[in-house]
Amino acid sequence: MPRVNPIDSSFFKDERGPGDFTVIGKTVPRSDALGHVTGRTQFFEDRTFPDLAHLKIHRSPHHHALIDSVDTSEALRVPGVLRVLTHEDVPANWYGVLRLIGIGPDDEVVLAEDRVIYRGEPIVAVVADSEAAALEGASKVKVSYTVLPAVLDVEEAMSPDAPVIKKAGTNYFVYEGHHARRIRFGDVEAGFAQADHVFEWRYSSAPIEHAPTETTGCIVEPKPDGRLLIHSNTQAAFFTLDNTALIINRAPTDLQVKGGTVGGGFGGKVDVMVEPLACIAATLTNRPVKFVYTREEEMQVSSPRAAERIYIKDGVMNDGRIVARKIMLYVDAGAYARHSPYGATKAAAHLPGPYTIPNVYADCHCVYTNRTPSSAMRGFGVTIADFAIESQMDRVARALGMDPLQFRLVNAYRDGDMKAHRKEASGTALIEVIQRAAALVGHDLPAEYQAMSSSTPRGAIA
Amino acid sequence: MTLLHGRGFASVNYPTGMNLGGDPSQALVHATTMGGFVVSLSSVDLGQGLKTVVAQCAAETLGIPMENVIVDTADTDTGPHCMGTFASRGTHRVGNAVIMAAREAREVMLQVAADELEVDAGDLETDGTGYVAVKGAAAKRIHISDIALAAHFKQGKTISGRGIFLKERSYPVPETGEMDPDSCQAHACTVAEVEVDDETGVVTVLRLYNTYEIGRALNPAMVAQQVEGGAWMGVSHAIFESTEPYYPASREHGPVDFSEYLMPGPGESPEQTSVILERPASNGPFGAKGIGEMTANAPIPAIANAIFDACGVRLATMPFTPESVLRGLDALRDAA
Amino acid sequence: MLTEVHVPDDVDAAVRLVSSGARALGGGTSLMPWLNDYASPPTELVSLRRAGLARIDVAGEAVTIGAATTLAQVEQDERLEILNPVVRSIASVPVRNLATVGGNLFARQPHGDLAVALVALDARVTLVGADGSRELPAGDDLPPFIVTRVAFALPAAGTFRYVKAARRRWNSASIVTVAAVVTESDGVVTAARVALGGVGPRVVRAHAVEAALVGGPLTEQAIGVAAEAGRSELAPADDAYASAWYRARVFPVHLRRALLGR
Amino acid sequence: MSVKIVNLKVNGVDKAFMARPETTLLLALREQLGLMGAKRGCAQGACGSCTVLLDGAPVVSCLVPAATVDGGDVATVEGLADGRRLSDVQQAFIDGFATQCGFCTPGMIMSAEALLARNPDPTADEVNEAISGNVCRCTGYAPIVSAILDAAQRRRERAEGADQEATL
Repeated sequence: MPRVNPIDSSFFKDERGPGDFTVIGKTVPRSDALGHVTGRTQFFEDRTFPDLAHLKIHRSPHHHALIDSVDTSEALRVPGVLRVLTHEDVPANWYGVLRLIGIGPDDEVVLAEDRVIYRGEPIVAVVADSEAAALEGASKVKVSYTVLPAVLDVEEAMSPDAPVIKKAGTNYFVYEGHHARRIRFGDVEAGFAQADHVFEWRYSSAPIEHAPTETTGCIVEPKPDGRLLIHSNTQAAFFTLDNTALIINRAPTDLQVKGGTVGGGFGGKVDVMVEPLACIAATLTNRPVKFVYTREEEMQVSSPRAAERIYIKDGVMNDGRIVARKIMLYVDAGAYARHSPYGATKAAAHLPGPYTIPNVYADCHCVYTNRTPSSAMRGFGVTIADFAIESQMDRVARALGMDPLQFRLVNAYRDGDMKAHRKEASGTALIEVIQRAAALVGHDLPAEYQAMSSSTPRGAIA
Repeated sequence: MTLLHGRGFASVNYPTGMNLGGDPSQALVHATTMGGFVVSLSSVDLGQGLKTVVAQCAAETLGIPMENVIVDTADTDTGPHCMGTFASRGTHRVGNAVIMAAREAREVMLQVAADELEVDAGDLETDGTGYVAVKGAAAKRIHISDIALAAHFKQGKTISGRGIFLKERSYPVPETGEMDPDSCQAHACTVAEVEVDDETGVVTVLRLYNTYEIGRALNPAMVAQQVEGGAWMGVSHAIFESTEPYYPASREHGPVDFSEYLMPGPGESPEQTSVILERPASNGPFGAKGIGEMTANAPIPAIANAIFDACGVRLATMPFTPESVLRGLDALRDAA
Repeated sequence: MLTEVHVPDDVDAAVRLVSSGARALGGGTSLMPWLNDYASPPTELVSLRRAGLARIDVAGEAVTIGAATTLAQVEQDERLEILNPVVRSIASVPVRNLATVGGNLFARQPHGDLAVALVALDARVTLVGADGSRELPAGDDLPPFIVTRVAFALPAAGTFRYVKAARRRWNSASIVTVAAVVTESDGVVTAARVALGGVGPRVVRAHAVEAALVGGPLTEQAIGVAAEAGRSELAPADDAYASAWYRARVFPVHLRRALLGR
Repeated sequence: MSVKIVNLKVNGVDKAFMARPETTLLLALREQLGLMGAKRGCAQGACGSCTVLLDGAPVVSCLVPAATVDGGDVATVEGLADGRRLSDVQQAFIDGFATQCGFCTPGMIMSAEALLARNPDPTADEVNEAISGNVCRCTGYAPIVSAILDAAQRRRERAEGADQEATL
């Protein structure tokens, strides 16, 4: 029997309506479950081709280095190796996935040119008859380097003394002339001045891997009409198609992406990492080509959830009202932007959390370091911010001697409140989920807290 | 050895969709000869159940049984554009697009039925079992397979519909950050109960209690999957996971496989108790909001706060390893 | 790159192949992950699967386990009850059905928990090379010969202790593994053999701990003193599971939990 | 480099194929025999997505050189259903919503089948141990454990039913 959580229909009764649906709201069986349990669900790799070629990558062992020379002659002599690809084989080697929505600059290379800026950065692709030959070939590529100092700390990277690792000239993404995505709402310094207490703490996290059970990959199949059919586990079919077309300089109509069945994504299959090289290899060899990450590549080279460092400074009144919150947030984007500039903006829009605070100041920095580029992951921009905000809420409540749920309820946002990014709140329900969770664990709330409601304006009598 | 117990709280909200580029998804619906309805998409199912939930949206809107809905997705030659599956947007965007397409197809279906029954289309209703009937006169009815056959071979009509949902682009104001990135917000409050081994610093998450407000539970069992599976990931993030165990001081010892990359196994799954609230979103499909991502979020600070409650150690760096807990306990003992 | 997989039917053939440069393959759980995903020099494998080395003999107290016996076979053999918690603390069911007793002797720390137990049990390892067979104590550096069997005497009831502290309840490498055979008489420890895993590049035979324990009662205080004495024998390292600091810090805790059961 | 002919009984049917030295049992099943149920999630023996039964015991097939199991008996997820009738474990996974992305499912089900063949009435903790080598990133495991316990009960009820039929 399925595990189903009860729906408490006593909340928002009027808004929920009669709910007289036929199939909506019903536990309908999953349409994909039969295929899953019988092993018949077809994932991208679940197809064979008699002449399938395999692609493997030679990667940088250094965090930051100049490439002095690349010698692929020995790799080409490995039996079964068909081609090696260098940056010269990539028609538009510089790219950025967000250029599809007009966000630049194109800061990343498909294959390294004169330098590498993270350990694991791809330099040469080797295409071979067998996976073993491709691995062997990739190991035979000889690259000589001049190693450069690496920057591995976000705040050090922001300092004027740090070596600049990016072509654009700054170790941070520039938001319309600013060094960070800003939130400016009210007057945060006036808020601190007015506050009975000021608290400031620091929070941080390390990078986290999506760890899908199926690694990132694709098989590109040349079709009789000259088009390329991309069997992919991308999370975004057209996003992959359009970005791939731009990188390989082919008409988008030359490409077809098929997928839709993915062995776990969690945001890790939104970057366009395997399709362009597999397309180039398939074109040059006129054979189907598979490029799938090994588990180590998935763990250490595919983009993780960004590490973040967050400083939160709160001005709080004795009655528990937070009157000012200042947040300095650093997203460790690693070596390339990918989706991180977007994630930092998402963080900015989320601040100061689900609370109504009249004075908010935030700088959300997207910082480059010499580590694996981070990118999208389940809730990025928000997950780590929530860790920081909700830890802060607990600490402030304890410092004030207040009940942690009552402290949240005092500050909870409600319909009609203006958020820090100047969007009026609507459809809010923070108060209700707190009330219901309190009831779930027998945590008593005083009557006036139980009477609060998200749809009742702040200060009004419930 | 003492096992210390603590309880921690966290309450969060989470945006449905994140639009900085214009955020569309499209759907096409058409009837086959015998009354199957094909929903054509290019959307991707990552395992969260998108294929199932869009079939529900189509069946509900068309007023036909689930069995008559065929979802054909993720082929860029046959499915119209979808931005992708991320940002908790799938159910909301694709669901809305499917509803719009299904409404248009439904209108044609009812008109064809009306012509066959020689009544006014406005007087017709669907019964969800496959019939279109005259309101108040259920005996006067026609099956959708007969409607589809009539459309194909007699009336020369395509029973079809086009749908798109677009959240228009929002440009943040650089100076202030003013923007309108999301479509709605879902909410959650998690209570975590933990046990801390005061000699080893090992944290065991015993129980999680969750309340989620999600707009509308389109498929309650799949809601439970998201809540429960996401909470497990939150526990995993909180006490286990990192690709760089010595971040940021050292880039060494990065785990390379599932042996080294630690996550809770089946023996470490906390008990979970959850309750769902529904405050339908005005712009959501049947009021639904997206919760695919947020379910990992609240457990993390709830666990941090529970650890403090249990043993007085404030962990401000993720993950909360046995070492970080034990160093905190040692510091408290040294200070005592 | 793999160039050949031999599956000889007897040990002699396997020995000849290994002598000519092939690598012995037990369950493959250490070697195959490497060969699958990484470039390697031309490699011939000699699988021991059919070489007749997968049997368990128990005669009175004398236990002999063929090197190709899987950990799952050990787990399911009721005569080897004392090793049941040891093998069940290693990896997972579908790995234990492949991994062998002989292979575990070569596992790199912080893996190889059975080897830790075998050192505590004073097991003897029999190896065969081109110039004949030889016997070495478990825990010694093993030459690249074929291990054919391990042998030990079952300890007296209640004298064998085992604790593996790991990051997860099942299927995790070791933080600290303690295996010991402790004999007491009239409330005094008369003999102790203590082996440790997870705290060095190889299994540690904790002589200093043993020396500190013998001659006194097995109390919390005595174990604390023994743990302190044992610190110098540890050489833990940082890895993905835990830091060297953490391993050394919790070693006394797990030593006590192993020896006292609490 | 040598290529060997390997014979296996797969889901009760005799099969033969050519194995290169690097051909693992997993790759043989997938690429030579077209059985795509077992998945390659890591090729390191650490995810369990490739779990199949070899001579009745669950193994990570990615670590088994195919040439070493010549003459062996292999059971994969494709062989569980009897025509359209699913095994109790398969049916319990569907009914219990124990799948999300589905990538771990075949390996998880084979571990469960092996457990129930050995232990028809496992405790939840025995189930935990039995599937501790099968990584699931979606579900949080609890629905999977529930489904396996449910399947065990279905199997026991079926066995009792068969006993009753036999005595009638």
